[in-house]
Amino acid sequence: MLSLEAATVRFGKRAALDAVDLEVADHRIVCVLGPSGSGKSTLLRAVAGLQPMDGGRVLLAGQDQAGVPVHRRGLGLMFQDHQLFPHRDVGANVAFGLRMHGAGRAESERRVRELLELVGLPGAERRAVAALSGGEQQRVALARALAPRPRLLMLDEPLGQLDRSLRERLVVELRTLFQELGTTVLAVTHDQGEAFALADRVVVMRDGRIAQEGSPLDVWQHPASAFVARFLGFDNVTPATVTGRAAATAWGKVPVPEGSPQGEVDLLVRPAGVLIGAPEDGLRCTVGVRTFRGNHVTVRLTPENAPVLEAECALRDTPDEGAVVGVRFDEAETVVLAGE
Amino acid sequence: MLSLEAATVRFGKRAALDAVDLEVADHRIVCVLGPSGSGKSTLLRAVAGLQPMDGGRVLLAGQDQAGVPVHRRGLGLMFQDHQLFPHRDVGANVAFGLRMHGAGRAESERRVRELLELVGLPGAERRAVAALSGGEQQRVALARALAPRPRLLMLDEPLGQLDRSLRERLVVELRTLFQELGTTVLAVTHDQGEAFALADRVVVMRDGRIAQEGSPLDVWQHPASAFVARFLGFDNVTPATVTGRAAATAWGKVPVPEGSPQGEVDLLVRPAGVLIGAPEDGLRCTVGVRTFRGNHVTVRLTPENAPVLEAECALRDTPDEGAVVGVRFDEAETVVLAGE
Amino acid sequence: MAVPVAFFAVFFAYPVSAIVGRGLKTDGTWQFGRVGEVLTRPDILDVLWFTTWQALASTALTLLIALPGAYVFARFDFPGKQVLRAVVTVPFVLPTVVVGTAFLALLGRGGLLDELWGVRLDTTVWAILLAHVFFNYAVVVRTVGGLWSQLDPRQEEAARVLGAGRFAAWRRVTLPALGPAVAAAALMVFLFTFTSFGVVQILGGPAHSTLEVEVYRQTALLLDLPTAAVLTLVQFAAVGAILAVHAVTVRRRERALKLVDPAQTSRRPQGPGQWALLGGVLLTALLLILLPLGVLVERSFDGPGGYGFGYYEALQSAGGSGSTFLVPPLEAVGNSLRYAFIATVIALVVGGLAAAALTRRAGRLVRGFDALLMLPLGVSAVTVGFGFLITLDKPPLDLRTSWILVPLAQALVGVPFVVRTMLPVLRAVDERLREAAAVLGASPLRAWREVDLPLVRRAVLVAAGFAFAVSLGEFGATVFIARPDNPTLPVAVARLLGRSGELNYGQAMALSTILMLVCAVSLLLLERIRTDRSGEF
Amino acid sequence: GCGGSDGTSAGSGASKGSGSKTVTLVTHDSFNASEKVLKQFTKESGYTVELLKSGDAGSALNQEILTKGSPRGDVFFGVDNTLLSRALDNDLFTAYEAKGLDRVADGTEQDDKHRVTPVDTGDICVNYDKKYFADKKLDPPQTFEDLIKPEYKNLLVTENAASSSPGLGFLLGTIAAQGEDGYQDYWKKLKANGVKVVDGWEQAYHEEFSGSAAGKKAKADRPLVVSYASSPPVEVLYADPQPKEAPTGVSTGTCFRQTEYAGLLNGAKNEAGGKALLDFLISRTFQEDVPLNMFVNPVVKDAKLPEIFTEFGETVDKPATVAPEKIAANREQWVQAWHSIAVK
Ligand SMILES: Nc1ncnc2c1ncn2[C@@H]1O[C@H](COP(=O)(O)OP(=O)(O)OP(=O)(O)O)[C@@H](O)[C@H]1O
Ligand SMILES: Nc1ncnc2c1ncn2[C@@H]1O[C@H](COP(=O)(O)OP(=O)(O)OP(=O)(O)O)[C@@H](O)[C@H]1O
Ligand SMILES: Cc1ncc(C[n+]2csc(CCO)c2C)c(N)n1
Ligand SMILES: [Mg+2]
Ligand SMILES: [Mg+2]
Repeated sequence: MLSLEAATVRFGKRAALDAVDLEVADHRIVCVLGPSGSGKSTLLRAVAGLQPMDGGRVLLAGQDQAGVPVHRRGLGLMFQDHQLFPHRDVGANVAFGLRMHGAGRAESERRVRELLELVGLPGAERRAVAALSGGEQQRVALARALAPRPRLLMLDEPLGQLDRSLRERLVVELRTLFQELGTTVLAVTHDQGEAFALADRVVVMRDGRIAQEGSPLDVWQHPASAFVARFLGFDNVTPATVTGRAAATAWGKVPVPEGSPQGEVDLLVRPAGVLIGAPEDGLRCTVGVRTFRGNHVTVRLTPENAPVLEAECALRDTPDEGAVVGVRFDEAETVVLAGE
Repeated sequence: MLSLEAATVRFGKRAALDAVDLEVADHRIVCVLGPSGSGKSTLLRAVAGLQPMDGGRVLLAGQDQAGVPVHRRGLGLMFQDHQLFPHRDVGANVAFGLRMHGAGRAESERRVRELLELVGLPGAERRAVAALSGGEQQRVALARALAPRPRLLMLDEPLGQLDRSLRERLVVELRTLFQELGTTVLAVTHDQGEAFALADRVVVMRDGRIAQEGSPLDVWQHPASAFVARFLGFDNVTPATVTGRAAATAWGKVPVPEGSPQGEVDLLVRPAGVLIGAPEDGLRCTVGVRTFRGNHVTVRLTPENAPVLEAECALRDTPDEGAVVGVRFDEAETVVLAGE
Repeated sequence: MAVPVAFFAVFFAYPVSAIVGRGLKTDGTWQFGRVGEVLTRPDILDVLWFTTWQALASTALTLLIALPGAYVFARFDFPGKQVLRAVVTVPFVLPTVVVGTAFLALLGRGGLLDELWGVRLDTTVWAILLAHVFFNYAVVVRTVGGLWSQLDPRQEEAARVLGAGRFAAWRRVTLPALGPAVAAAALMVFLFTFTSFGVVQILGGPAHSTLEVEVYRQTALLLDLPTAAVLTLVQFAAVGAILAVHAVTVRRRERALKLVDPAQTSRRPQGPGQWALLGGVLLTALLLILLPLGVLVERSFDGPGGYGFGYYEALQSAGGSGSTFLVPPLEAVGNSLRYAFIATVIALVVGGLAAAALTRRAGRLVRGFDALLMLPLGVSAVTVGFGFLITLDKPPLDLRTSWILVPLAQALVGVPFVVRTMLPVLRAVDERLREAAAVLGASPLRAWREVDLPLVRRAVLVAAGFAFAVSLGEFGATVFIARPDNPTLPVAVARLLGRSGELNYGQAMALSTILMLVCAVSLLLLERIRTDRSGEF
Repeated sequence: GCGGSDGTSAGSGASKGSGSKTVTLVTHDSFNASEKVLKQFTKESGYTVELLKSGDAGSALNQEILTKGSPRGDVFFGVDNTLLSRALDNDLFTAYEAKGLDRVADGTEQDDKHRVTPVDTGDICVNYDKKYFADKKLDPPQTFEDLIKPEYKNLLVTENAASSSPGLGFLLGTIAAQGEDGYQDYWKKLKANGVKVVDGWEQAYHEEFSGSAAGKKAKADRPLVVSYASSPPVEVLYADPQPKEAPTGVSTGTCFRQTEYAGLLNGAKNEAGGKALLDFLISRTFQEDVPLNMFVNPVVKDAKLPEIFTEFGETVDKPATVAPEKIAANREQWVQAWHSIAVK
């Protein structure tokens, strides 16, 4: 469906997109992740033709899109800041794309009703967009982008302002919808749960480049670099020297899975792989801040003369703050990261 | 610091705030949660004096604020859609509140530099706000709201557009900052992790009313109603009849903790409390969609003749899709909900 | 862009340069020496100085008085708002002689101030300044108010929660956003007052004179084209300088703004402060605009036998007198409306195209064109009229005796209005909205129609209102060209005033009242025109 | 069409070839004639008159000068003796001796080549408010000399000679009466006696002159104004009900005579029609129509004045005049000198 070849966009000296190559197959849902300012929105804008490129090509269904005006590319884009039309009511905003594609009045009214129901705003057709809450505006923007059923739909943080339960419902329904329609989707999100729930593939961006690309499970289980690991929220990353099945780190010897790369590398220990036991049993640490995370608790552990460790444990196993504990590592939860 | 007495705001017939009573003690950090459109932003706007109230009172430090103009209330508000000043560059946006409070040029330059560093945008002073990415704009808005160090700071989804690692760092730093300064904070968020990490207390809103209020742990462990439970993302909620230590539900008998309310109630079983075993061992279920959630996997289990169950298990314990398993329930993870 | 350029080339640049060229060229050689000669005449320097400073003072005073009005009209709802907005525009169409009358009645001998405090302002500069405010109040209220009502009030709220008081928030957040509109309004007011003619003569007395008067005298009375040409060039230079200042200040301020639906931003005033502001603005409008207009209305009813419709009846019978002097007033209304309608359409088409082109393009050439569009406001009607005579004399453009010249000349004044009221709004439209339309399948033209047009709808209506009012009230060019059998209302008023006799004067007042009514009603109807609001499905 | 709703004005005069049945009369804004009289002309000559009014007298003439050689019409009417030289120097007109030219009053013919034909005469004179002088038991002034007497201090209002035609006329009158050497002195005295100068006739008459209906409403306080000799009968004509006596009078010793001329334009498309029109302009039918339409006097001796003129108007016996060439040569200089005395 979509392929980018060495797509480059520069603002002044800085490159917001730096020779990005990307392939998105038909009917796939691809999520773009990356820190704030890494070029995610710029990527979508470049594909849409809204952002002139300083180099490279955008191909849609094999066709070079250079010179094809935005409205002829047959794609949809939901903007990060919505950009609802202030002078139109909710219904007219959603119906806009349908009108542009020559839909009839009855047809378009029906679609608008359906879509507003989908996003949880049934009957909101005649409301003024300025009188909507932030999340309601986001949902109208989503409905507007969905309405014309573009072959390639790009969503820039489509659910960012919604609460978890609504978001989870929408993720499921959108996935079903996209599968039904065979829509190809390129979605920016900063919510990893969303990315995992929605995406067939994820693309992690860093400073205008693609840092890693793969299936969600893949990326999660095998972050390609310390950057990706840290970005995914893993803080237990440390330089290590791997020899065979063991890695020498600041936390002592850590077992690593079979077949891990050898030598000077970065090592990741997932919090779930930090096992808390008796003080005499392993690396001695003092228990620091405990953060309650819904189902689990993460605990900050401070070893002597080594970087802080983060551990995850069930509510009832949580050690007391200030207690001294011993830490061992679970080989299954350690990952040797290919160097940067 | 802040108290609301029967605060009411109506838009047309609908009440966006419906006789809300709320107390926020000095130096506390309170997070407001609630579905989209439940009145969170309206609450903040009413406190700030931006939204005329149809009833009730707002008191700050015991003083009724009726008739006190916005800029004399000594509070700060970060808007959900930022509202950066397009005519000013980043530095001037952040410095605005300082200038309004008569800070000198050197002093204000120093603070701006500090704050931009805090939000991860060092040296961005002279950039135009229109040339910032969405998350960068949000961070500038946050810095702008922090700059004048108001006694009561209200933040409307302050970190919603940021990626997880940045958000986690900021949550920690903001908490430290607020503790240092003794700022009272009222923050809207839809991210539960953020609420739990940041808040001393959380307030869950529903349709303009407060559905539950309490410490994060409290709310999580004892949701007050099926609504709150569902809102927090728990889907295993079912009507039940409690007799002694057991509840009769569609899933069969479920053990409940000691001292649970008796009679016709709603019952919540947390996913972690759904224990998967051999098929002959408990409620027979078929394994459905498995969703990878980073550290864990949630599994949808379909019993015969009963609502779907959600279970959470570790990656290596996850059953295969389509397998038939037996389910038991962990008493410690069930909660009897007081009726609506 | 081609249409407006052609329009201006043919109907402005060519005629004006021809007449100026004729003045400066003797026997085929340019006589630039004339410039120095005229410019060293002390009386001309006096006139130049007076013209400039009174225009600056008038502009400042108008802004001072009218900006609160713009705020009130943009942000408050109150009964009669639409009617009042139409009424404050009425002065715009009135012949200056008639306005002079009204102002003398208030500021002169036996006027309100004279009776109350024994103060007479006629023949002082104050009378001139106040009359200029009277004329141009609506320019500021409408051009600035149009944008103001679409500004997102949350911007100001953001400033308030950061500790800015009401005024500080306005000055630091709203004013910069309004900057281009304020500058546009100020520019127009400046140009009008810089070229003010009748007001200065009547209220200031013969001792006060503007460049415009000199140009008129030299051209129309003395046919001293060389002097007139130099003076026209001087006007050009002054106007050009102002345009340059305008361009520089505005360019720095133009930013995409978050525009909102104006229906969402206005509400009833709240609290004593806002009520006081509303009261103050209404009182100002009452004293400054309604009262002078009221004098005219009063006089139109004040017949020899007490109050009544005597003069209006006389107007009717005048139609049957069988002279070429008067036509029935209804016919004059019809003529005026027809001319004004055509002129408005021309101005909207030419100005709209120009504004659209100017929004999207930048560069020196475009900026130069932008400035050229404003020049008609700074050039005497006589210059343009005489220019027409010597240029539009060959087929297919032998339009010298054609009625179309009237709306063409009027449109020339209307176009700057259209451009200046539309541009600030168009330039404030966030490009991303157009992008949103494009990704939803709208071609650039369609996006303009669907996004820009609804957002500038207000500005277009304001512009159309002004173009219409200007045409309705235009006298300087119309009187040259209008056929005697179809005079417009101002021409008919002037004819009546040119005669002694009570009935003539009374009828002139009655006709002026009709003119005001026609203007107010037209503007009200115009405001009722609503392009699609909620959008067709 | 929009503007030209009736058939007669559908096209432009210039586009009509000779042999056309339309003759275009270019004139100024104050021109007026009865429809009946114009129809009469059509009946007699077969030509329809198309009118083209273009501004006040000065600008109408100047427009003709600018379009010299390719005129917009056939006949121009409305050049007066203060402007005549300019028209003649610019070679605007073709000589034509209109039929019946022998009947015009003596001294009105100014061009022996007959390039222009006199059509009407009018007098610019000081008017006075009868009631004021009756109340004050004061005789109204009659001559230029009277106006500088102390009993008439602060009573006179006149117009700007630089831009207003009666203002210029009055100045020329004082020059004729006081001489080119004496008029400056005279104006200094007039100024010392409180003459007020306003910009235009409308303002002087309607705002400052206590004798006019409008002036009364405006609480005007000047009982003397520079206006026309025909103003009093007009006051009567346009009053309802008609008074028995005119409210204002004319100081017959302060008059300056204006004569208005018409001429056949050089390059006229319809010369024959133009000639017929010139003949018609001094015919009795037209001449007797002149007073009630333009409020000036016919120029031919055999035209009868309407009753309202004879009854309420006053005849001016010895009006002041200045030769057109002299006016043309000195006008600007006179006006400038006047301006620095009377206005500054
Ligand atoms: N100006 C307004 N006019 C009419 N209704 C409004 C207005 N502002 C908000 N509302 C309505 O009031 C309700 C509460 O809005 P509010 O903005 O407080 O929601 P919220 O809790 O902040 O939601 P979100 O999480 O989506 O931002 C919503 O249903 C919204 O549509
Ligand atoms: N118009 C512009 N001019 C200059 N720099 C820009 C412009 N637009 C974006 N940038 C810069 O380019 C970089 C990438 O921006 P982009 O909007 O693509 O980020 P993003 O990945 O979408 O971030 P976020 O998650 O914060 O929205 C940022 O550093 C931003 O500041
Ligand atoms: C000082 C001043 N005088 C007159 C007008 C009225 N007016 C509005 S548009 C226009 C030009 C029409 O040719 C005129 C004269 C004004 N606004 N300002
Ligand atoms: Mg972005
Ligand atoms: Mg909100």
